[in-house]
Amino acid sequence: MDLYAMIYSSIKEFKGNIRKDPTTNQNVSSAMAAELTIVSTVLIATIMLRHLNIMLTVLIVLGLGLFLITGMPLINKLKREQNDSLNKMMFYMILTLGILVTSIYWGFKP
Amino acid sequence: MIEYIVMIVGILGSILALVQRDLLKATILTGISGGCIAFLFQILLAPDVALTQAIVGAAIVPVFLAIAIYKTQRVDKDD
Amino acid sequence: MIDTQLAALLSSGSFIIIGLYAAIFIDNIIKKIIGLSFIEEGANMFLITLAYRPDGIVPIFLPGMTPEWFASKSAYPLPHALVLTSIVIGASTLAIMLAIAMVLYNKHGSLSASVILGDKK
Amino acid sequence: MNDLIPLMVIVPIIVAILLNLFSKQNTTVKILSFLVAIVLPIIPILSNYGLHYFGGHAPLIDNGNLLNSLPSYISDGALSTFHIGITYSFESLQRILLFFLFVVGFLCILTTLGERKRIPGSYMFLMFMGLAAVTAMLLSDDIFHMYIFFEIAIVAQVGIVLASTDDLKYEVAMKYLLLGSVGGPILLIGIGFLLGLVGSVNITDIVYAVKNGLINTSSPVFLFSFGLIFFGWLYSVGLPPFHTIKSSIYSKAVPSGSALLQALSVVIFISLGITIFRIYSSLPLLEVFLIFFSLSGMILSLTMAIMENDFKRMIGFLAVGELGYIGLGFGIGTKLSLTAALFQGLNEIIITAILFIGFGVILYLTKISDITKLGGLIENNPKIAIIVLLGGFAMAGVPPLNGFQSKLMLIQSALNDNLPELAIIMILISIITFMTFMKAFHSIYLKPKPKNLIVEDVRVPRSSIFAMAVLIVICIVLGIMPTLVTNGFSGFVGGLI
Repeated sequence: MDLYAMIYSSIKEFKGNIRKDPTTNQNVSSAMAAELTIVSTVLIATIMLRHLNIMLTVLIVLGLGLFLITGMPLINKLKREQNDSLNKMMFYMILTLGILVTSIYWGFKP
Repeated sequence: MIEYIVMIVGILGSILALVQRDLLKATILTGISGGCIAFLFQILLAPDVALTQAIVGAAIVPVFLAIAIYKTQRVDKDD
Repeated sequence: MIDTQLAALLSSGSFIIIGLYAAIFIDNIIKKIIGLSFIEEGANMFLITLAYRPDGIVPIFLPGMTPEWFASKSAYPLPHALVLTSIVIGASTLAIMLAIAMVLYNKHGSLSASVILGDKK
Repeated sequence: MNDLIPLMVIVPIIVAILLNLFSKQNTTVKILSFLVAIVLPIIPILSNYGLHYFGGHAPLIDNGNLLNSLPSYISDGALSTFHIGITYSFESLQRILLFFLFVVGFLCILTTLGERKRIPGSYMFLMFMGLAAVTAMLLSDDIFHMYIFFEIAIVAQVGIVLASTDDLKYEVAMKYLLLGSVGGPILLIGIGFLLGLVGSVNITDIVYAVKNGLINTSSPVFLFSFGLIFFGWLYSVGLPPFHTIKSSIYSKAVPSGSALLQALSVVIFISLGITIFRIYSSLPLLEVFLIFFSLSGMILSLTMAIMENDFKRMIGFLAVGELGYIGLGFGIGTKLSLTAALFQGLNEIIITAILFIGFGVILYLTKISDITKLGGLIENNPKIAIIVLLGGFAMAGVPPLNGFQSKLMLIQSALNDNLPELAIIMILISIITFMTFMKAFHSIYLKPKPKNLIVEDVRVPRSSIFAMAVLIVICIVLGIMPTLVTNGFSGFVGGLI
């Protein structure tokens, strides 16, 4: 199944729950653009880890690339997680607070 | 000694306020825990703050909450 | 027996934890607002506890005290001034939230956060 | 004339209170708000650089008589240099940023005056209160004072959202306040930790204590305070995980209000960001955190913007995504990148105001915000279409507009700092921004007009066109002569590093 068909079917499934209007070409092409943006930017951003360790970076980029490409219609999952529900926002807020505080506390310790 | 009792009462009041199904009881418990905090401020050498907190925490906030509950519904149905 | 300052710090911490619990797990919006006001109170109490000094005196300079003795005994008054402002801000934010909650109740007929503040709402 | 410094905060507050008082009298509200809004940009131009001590409480070292009467452990130690009262500092950054903030504020107020027949005084109250709050945050050298005005700014923002006619305004405002009542106290606790370490809330004093080793910068308390203040900063500016709520705040307000909201957010971003940078620049992981959150903010909000069909929400996401550039500038942390970040912030205030006001005209004419139901509007008002197009070009960074200059500086600074990946991502993101903007532009203006689209036969308010024209002229002038502002910014940054 090529990328277009894959994204088309996933958008159709995603939109079916909410609205009735047809899934247009514009929807699919914008979702595809978003998909490619997210894969490419995340992979490029990961290369910045080379300042820490080069071998580790190679491994992480390869693993992450494989993971991103196999789980390809990512954008629907992302969109579902970033909806306007208060519970989701609260959850991610507390999660960020926890991660931030713990990683700072352990990460900076000399 | 008294301060430990006040602390425990304040924390218990706040926990109990959150498990009540009757929101008016929750409001009264909020007032109790606000008053306990005001008393603690007095013990922690801040009498001026204690005055403000006693007025705001033990009187104004419960009254606001009570007005809001009076205008909406008293029982938390979906818990 | 732990000393007063540590106990006060711990209890301010538990107020914050209770508030964070309420923020995530409690669905009724008025109770959520009550819980969030506990975070505010915990933060205020934390600041006041910072200013505390064991065996200290209230930071009011009375006649008959020498400045040196006062400086070595008094609690730190700066956080008190800060907390005064912070309490008032907390109360006013709470009032606004309650007002909006009342409007939302009239609109949706419910106080449940997942109903009135869910997706597509 | 140093006495003018506090006036920048006092005048808007007094006017706000007066407007609330005269809320019922329509003409008074109109005339008063117009006059004051036009006077406000003049104050930063006239006033001189310097410090203003509230209540005359200068540091002890400036007060010879008092200093000599004190015991030597105070007069010889670091305590004598500490600031006793609230201090406002007014430098080149504040002058430039406040001037443009007040100009944008004036144009937003003018647009509101043109679009509405009856102006409620309370709405004007909120606009002036928001302006006063962020001005105080930018001027203040006192972190607790910043927190107070930050809370006031949040309440003002919520009020601006509540003044709109959108169906979902109450829900969004409630969510913003609920999230804010976690974010605000967390910021306060972070300030409390700093206060416990240093004993002062003045930023200059804290920086002095950190630089001179008076406090242990690797102690858990200092690190904890960094985490909490950083979290409060994330909330205040709308980087992840707050980008969804921030963009929906923008999309629910009246368009001219959203333009002001974005200006307020940018100023809060810059003032708190500079504070964090000054205090915590010795921590090695600060850059990593800044770059991580800015990048994720840019990527997440842009991908959401592409998928969006509602143009208000789309512009909201784009505006939040653009904020990431400022964060990246702070994250790279060189002199050039900080200058570029401040310049980018200034450009963002102006460009997003153009887009919000320009798309607001569409909303004014059709009352529809779904781009699939719009089309062919270029026949109705080609002038506005061209101005909006120029605004989009400026946002995407097309020369010779101002967005190009600031993004070029950012990319250069990333390359100089051995981070070419960041440069590539910035270019990619600005291409995607342009694509998203063109998608909206095409479906609103160029696509054939749908049959059932009814355009109301009302004239576009002249004030909106005037506001957009002024903003686009500023864009072009800054694009051709960026040194007008970058010199001031780099002078400020030179004192920072």
